[in-house]
Amino acid sequence: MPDVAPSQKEQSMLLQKEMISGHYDALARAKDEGKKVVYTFVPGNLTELMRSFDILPNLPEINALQSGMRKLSGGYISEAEKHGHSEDVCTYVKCDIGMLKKGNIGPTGVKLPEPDLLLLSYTGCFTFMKWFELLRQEYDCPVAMLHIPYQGDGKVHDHYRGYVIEQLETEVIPKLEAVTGRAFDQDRLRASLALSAAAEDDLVYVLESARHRPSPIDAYFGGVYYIGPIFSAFRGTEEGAAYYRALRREIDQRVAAGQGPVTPEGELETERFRLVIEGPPNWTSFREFWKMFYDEGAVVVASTYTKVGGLYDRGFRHDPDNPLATLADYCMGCYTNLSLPARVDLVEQYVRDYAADGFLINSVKSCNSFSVGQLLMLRQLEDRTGLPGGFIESDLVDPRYFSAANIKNRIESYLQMIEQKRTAGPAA
Amino acid sequence: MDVCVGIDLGSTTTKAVILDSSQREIGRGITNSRSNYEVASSIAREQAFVQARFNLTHQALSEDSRLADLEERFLPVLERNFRIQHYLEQLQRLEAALLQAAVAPRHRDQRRNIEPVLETILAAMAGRAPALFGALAVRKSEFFRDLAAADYMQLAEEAADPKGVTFDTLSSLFDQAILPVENTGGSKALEALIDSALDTTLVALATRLSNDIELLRRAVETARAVRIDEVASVGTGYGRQRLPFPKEQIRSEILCHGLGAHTMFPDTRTVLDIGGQDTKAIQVDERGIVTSFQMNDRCAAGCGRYLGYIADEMNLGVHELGPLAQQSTFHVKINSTCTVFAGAELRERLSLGQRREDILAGLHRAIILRAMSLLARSGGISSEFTFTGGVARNPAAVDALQHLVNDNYGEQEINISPESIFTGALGAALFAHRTAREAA
Amino acid sequence: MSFEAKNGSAADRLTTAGIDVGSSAVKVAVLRSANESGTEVLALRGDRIRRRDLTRVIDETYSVALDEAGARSDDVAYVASTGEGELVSFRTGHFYGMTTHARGATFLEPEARAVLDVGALHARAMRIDERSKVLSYRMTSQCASGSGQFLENISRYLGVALEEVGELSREARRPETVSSICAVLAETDVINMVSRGISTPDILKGIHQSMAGRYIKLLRAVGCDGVVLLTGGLAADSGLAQAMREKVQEDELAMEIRTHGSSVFAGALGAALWGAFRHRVLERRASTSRTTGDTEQMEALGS
Amino acid sequence: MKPELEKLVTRARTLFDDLDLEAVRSWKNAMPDRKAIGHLPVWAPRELIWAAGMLPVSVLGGGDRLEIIRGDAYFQSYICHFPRSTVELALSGRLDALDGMLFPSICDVIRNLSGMWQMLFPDLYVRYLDLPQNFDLEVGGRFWRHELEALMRDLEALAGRPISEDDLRLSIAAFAANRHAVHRLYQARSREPWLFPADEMYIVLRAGCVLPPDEHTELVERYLELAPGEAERQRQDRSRIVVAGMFCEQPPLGLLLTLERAGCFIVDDDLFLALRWPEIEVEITDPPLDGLIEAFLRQGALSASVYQPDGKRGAWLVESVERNHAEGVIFCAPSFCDPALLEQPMLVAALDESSVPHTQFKYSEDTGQFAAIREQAGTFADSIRLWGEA
Ligand SMILES: Nc1ncnc2c1ncn2[C@@H]1O[C@H](COP(=O)(O)OP(=O)(O)O)[C@@H](O)[C@H]1O
Ligand SMILES: Nc1ncnc2c1ncn2[C@@H]1O[C@H](COP(=O)(O)OP(=O)(O)O)[C@@H](O)[C@H]1O
Ligand code: SF4
Ligand code: SF4
Ligand code: SF4
Repeated sequence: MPDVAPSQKEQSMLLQKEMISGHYDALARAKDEGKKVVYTFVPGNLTELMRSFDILPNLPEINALQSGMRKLSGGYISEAEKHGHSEDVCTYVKCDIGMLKKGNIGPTGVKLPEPDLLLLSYTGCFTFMKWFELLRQEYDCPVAMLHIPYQGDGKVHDHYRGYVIEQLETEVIPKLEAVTGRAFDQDRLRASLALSAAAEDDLVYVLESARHRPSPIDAYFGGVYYIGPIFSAFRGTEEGAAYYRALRREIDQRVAAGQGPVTPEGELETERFRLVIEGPPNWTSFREFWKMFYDEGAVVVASTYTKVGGLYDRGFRHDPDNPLATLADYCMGCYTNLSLPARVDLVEQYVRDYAADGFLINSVKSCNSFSVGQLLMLRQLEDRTGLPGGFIESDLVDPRYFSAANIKNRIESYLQMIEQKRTAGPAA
Repeated sequence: MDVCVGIDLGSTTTKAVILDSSQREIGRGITNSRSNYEVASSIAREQAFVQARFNLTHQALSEDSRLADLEERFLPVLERNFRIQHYLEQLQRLEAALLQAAVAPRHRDQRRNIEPVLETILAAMAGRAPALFGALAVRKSEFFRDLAAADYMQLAEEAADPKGVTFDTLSSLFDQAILPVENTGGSKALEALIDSALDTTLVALATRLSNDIELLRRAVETARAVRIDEVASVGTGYGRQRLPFPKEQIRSEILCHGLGAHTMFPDTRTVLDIGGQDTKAIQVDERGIVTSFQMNDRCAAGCGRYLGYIADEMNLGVHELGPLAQQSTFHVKINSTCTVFAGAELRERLSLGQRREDILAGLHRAIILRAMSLLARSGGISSEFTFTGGVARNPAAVDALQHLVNDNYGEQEINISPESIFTGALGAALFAHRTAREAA
Repeated sequence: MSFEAKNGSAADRLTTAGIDVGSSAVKVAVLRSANESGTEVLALRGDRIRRRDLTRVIDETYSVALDEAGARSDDVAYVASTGEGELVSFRTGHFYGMTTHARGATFLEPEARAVLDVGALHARAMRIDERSKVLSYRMTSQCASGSGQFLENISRYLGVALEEVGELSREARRPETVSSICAVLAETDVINMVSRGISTPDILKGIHQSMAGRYIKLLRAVGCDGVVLLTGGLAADSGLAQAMREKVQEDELAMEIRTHGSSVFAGALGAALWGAFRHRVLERRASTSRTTGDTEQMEALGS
Repeated sequence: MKPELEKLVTRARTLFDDLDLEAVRSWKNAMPDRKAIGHLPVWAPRELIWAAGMLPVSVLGGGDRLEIIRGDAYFQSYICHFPRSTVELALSGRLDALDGMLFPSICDVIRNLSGMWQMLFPDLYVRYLDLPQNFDLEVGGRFWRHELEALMRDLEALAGRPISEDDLRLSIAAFAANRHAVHRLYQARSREPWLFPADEMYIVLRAGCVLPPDEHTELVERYLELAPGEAERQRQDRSRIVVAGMFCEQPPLGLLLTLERAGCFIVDDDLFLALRWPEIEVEITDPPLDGLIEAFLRQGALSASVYQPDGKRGAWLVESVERNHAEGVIFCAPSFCDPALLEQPMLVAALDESSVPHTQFKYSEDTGQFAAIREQAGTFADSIRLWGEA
């Protein structure tokens, strides 16, 4: 959103942009500089551990969403489908494979290096597993598999933690050592974890600023920018920590000035609706999608998508004192690893904490992990909060599944419904 | 007098409702014109205004005690004459359009043969018109397209010659010609037709009503002279994005359907609306305010168009489908999810010797099953339950719904109004009324 | 097409018929094939079903085709059905649609290495070899978006005859993109366009482009390059072919889209050709030894 | 059909058509306090349930015989059909005979379904069963032991009695015998597929989902004896194919019939993995639980839901083609089934490498129109037969 924001805002945005392009440049140079590259996923990523080995992470999901925003995903997806990938499956996978088939040029236009290792820390979704099985076939490189038990009954049991730690010790760390030729350095890991915790504090502060009226941030459309660094390659880095410090300062200023969130068309003047959103956004028409909200004065005050790469606002922080156990807990605590009842609880809590007027579910075709059960969530939340729920359907990066007219119609109807309810006053 | 107008631009039909200042409905109109939203709205609106005129006339006559007993003899005849003339006028336009279509180069060889065939068919159609609108006639449809198509196709099949002017040629000419006919209107033509219908009627009744005829004429003319002022209008429906209305005069169709249903049946809590291309399940509170909704709008399967398609396939009017399906005795499960494939499945099953009525019943059930899912998705069914939209006019759909509702939610009455196709338009008119009141 | 002797020597002069029963039209081909000297097309006949009784349409079309071929039904050695051919009660055997379209395509266009068959409800892309073997295929199913029926609805809506669609589309200047190609919902899209004053050619072209994109995708999905023959009813739509050629050029694909005057009959032709092939195989077998396996094969392949 | 076989097939058919689980109800009613535990595909430790004196019931959806009314309300159109019919079955009371429900981890659908179950049926015993994806006997083994022991404790509590080592040993043996019988049937069919029509064999096997293991073993063995006695089951010239992708949502019977009518013989498939997996013998060890744990970690026939450390799925499929002298593979997966569809490209690559012809299409359990499938399967069979030798 570089074209719009006032100066303070611009600073963190610019900073983020710089960091990201810097990272892609580093990836491009990696092979020349003898650095190792590991592909891994956002939910349950072990960035601190990788960084402690001086490994550069590359995140296919981020590449896919970037391709979506840059309108390249459609072509990539057809490319993958041409190679026999089904129309029905997750479009992140197809976008990634299509990009690979078309030369593996990353979002900033530089070629991505091949992986030295695929770190399959597969949290919250089975597709990840197949995704890297597919990539292994393409790259013929080693895979480190980290099985993260699902919180089926809403709890993290001790033996889950033990299991993850053992896998870190016997599967992940040895493979990282083998790839880099270095020994595991626990102190470096600890230092990095401490930086994570600081950034996490600041991030939570920023997300929670949405409790103000008007909310100084949009916790969904804006939120996806705020989580960028910490969900990708920058958790546990100095750069990352600095970014969140700067962001926090900016938000403080907005709060002090009583300002609303910044949109691509400038600051939102009047906050008419406060919403909680569950589900990922659509990337191919991100701006258009967002506009449907801010045009009506709707601000998202909390979202679950901004918790897929780590759920921090319920108290979890990376703990330098228990390095492996904290990584295990982090992985198991990511949003899509929560049981469905726990997800309902969380959204309900958000609705209350952030004094929302309603909640909306964006159900994406790609992602069974998110989508299965959302209609029951809707019912349960309506019952529990007494607020109207909205339901729209789109996809992550498949432009064929964004029907602007339909979605707009639904959003408008939904907001008019909140409005109608509000103007009619309390039930007679 | 001041009136408010609501227009529901549906996907298959456009409806207009006019309310007077005390929220009484005084006119409504419907058209299946779909060429253009502007035209469709104005046709529906014009029809509604014509009806409003008839209503005002009716009112004037019944208020005058001297005329009260004439009204019964006079008004229906007037209306019938109006309709016949309207129909004949449309037939003329159809004929012109057909002859023009026949000029196309691909008919070059046959053109000289086509023209007389068309003329014969149209003459026969015109001959049938009075019967079509006779006092006791049951018409297949309110739309010119359907009425004309039924006669035309039948006559065309008789007139067709596989070696000369084929049925194929004749039917494709009709497809082409019908469009301009149903897509014109919105002029003052209808008002003029009323005049001429009035003359015809008065002439016809002159001998029988000789004494009162002047009285009658004056009363009618007074009623026709009443100024009707449209003070507010609201549009809704599928096409509302493109409605010829400014944004503030547009309401979501969900809200309009909720409010409309609430007005028709004040205790409504759940509304099912099955229209031409979408199905909506709406929950409303005791004030008619929508609390939750679900809609199905990506794929035409399971909506009114589906039935329209099937009716076309079977050469029937949509009106006839339901009654036919009600005669079913055997449960057929329809597999196709796609509207178009359902047409193919229908043919396939017919050719395998299954009975029409059984297949039809299966198709109706298939639609209602989809609606049931949507209802379940929107929060189930609470009493009272109201069924609206064009498909609510279809008795087999209603039966299937009743059956499934009872099975799944316990015995429950379903509110159905024969006028429920106007629910959305009514809701829109009510919103218009509010706007007018707020402005005042 | 004139022929002197009606019953030549049965062994090498063989009259066979192919009946392609589609969901919107019945197509019949009558062939005479001679072992060495190639095959001669005696008659090609098609009729739209148009809500009429299907068995009647089949019977009529077949008998008109026989008349045209100057043949009697007894002269026909093998009646091969394809498509929904179960309804052809007098068939000798049945062949699957892709098998027949592939065969028909190589007959009409020997260089064809891929076939795109678009009919009333379906579209399928096949990659074939020079022996008409289907190497891979993709088809649409369950959803009639972008099919012939879709185009038919649109053209009816626009008030143009199907036969005019192609030509009009090629007159387009500023094609308008359509978002939905649901055979039913697209009507609404078209209403929008009409009400926005978009011209008929521009609408049709937009639709053709959208269909072309879809079909090219199907073709790419089967990995085809080289000559593609369009078959099925939509092969008669020059606007679609044109849009596909443009798409091929735009995407710089190694495909060449061709049509043939008799493309619509590819299925019927293919069936008749396979009929001749089977008839010879079976006769040869009958004259040597008969085993259960052979009748079974006939069965499995045929009915 | 001879009366004896007819009787057997009728019985299997009745069990297959029995959406209300009457068979389970009557098993429960035969003795006081009997309980039954349902589990979803692909695989569950049925041995433990049986050892606790409870009946393991494999819930495989509602097929094409169930009208979905409430089930659809919970699932968007792009989710496979299986959970809809399963929810429908449950909400309509048809699964009331089950005293608990296990959700093995095979995909995100079933995973989230376990949470839906917790919310929809708060009083029922519901457990998500995370299968280990780490196959190290120590690491994965320890986790698996924890999970199975926890499950055992739950089952004991439900059954109201402890599971003794002997119970477990007997149960393991009963299922081993059942797997053995099922295996022999597969082998016999692979040798002479015309003797075992696909739809008939399907229902005979499917009976194992609701019958006690011994009873089902007997049924399968009897079928194995009787089916070859049918005189009209003659060798036919059809293409021998392996079907892959049907491991979870089940195809309608009409689909299996269609494949055969279009000129194919199915000689191997991945239906009923619950009855066949792990293919590796479960050894009777001391303590017996060890055998179960190890067998899983060294699994044989693999499903797409389990991580493949060394990408053997393709190789396994090629091997099945060779072992069964198949001429081609049909991937026939449920629409929107992520595990099956995501791995298809890997399998295709392996087949291409070995020049095995293949084709693919999708179905859903309530697919009712087979025209397109017949077309595709027929064309595939034609092309194998007409040009196969060349
Ligand atoms: N008299 C009737 N009998 C049966 N069905 C009817 C009748 N009139 C309309 N319909 C059905 O209603 C549908 C149109 O419903 P409507 O509510 O007007 O839809 P929309 O608002 O989307 O245009 C038609 O497709 C047709 O199936
Ligand atoms: N001249 C034409 N231009 C465009 N489309 C045509 C033309 N002739 C036929 N069609 C289309 O072809 C379709 C029929 O194709 P066909 O292959 O015969 O289908 P099927 O075999 O399914 O009946 C019809 O739906 C029609 O839309
Ligand atoms: S299914 Fe969902 S969580 Fe899994 S890879 Fe796709 S988008 Fe990510
Ligand atoms: S399935 Fe049929 S009705 Fe649905 S989108 Fe496709 S063509 Fe349209
Ligand atoms: S059919 Fe596939 S996606 Fe659906 S529940 Fe089964 S394994 Fe999961």
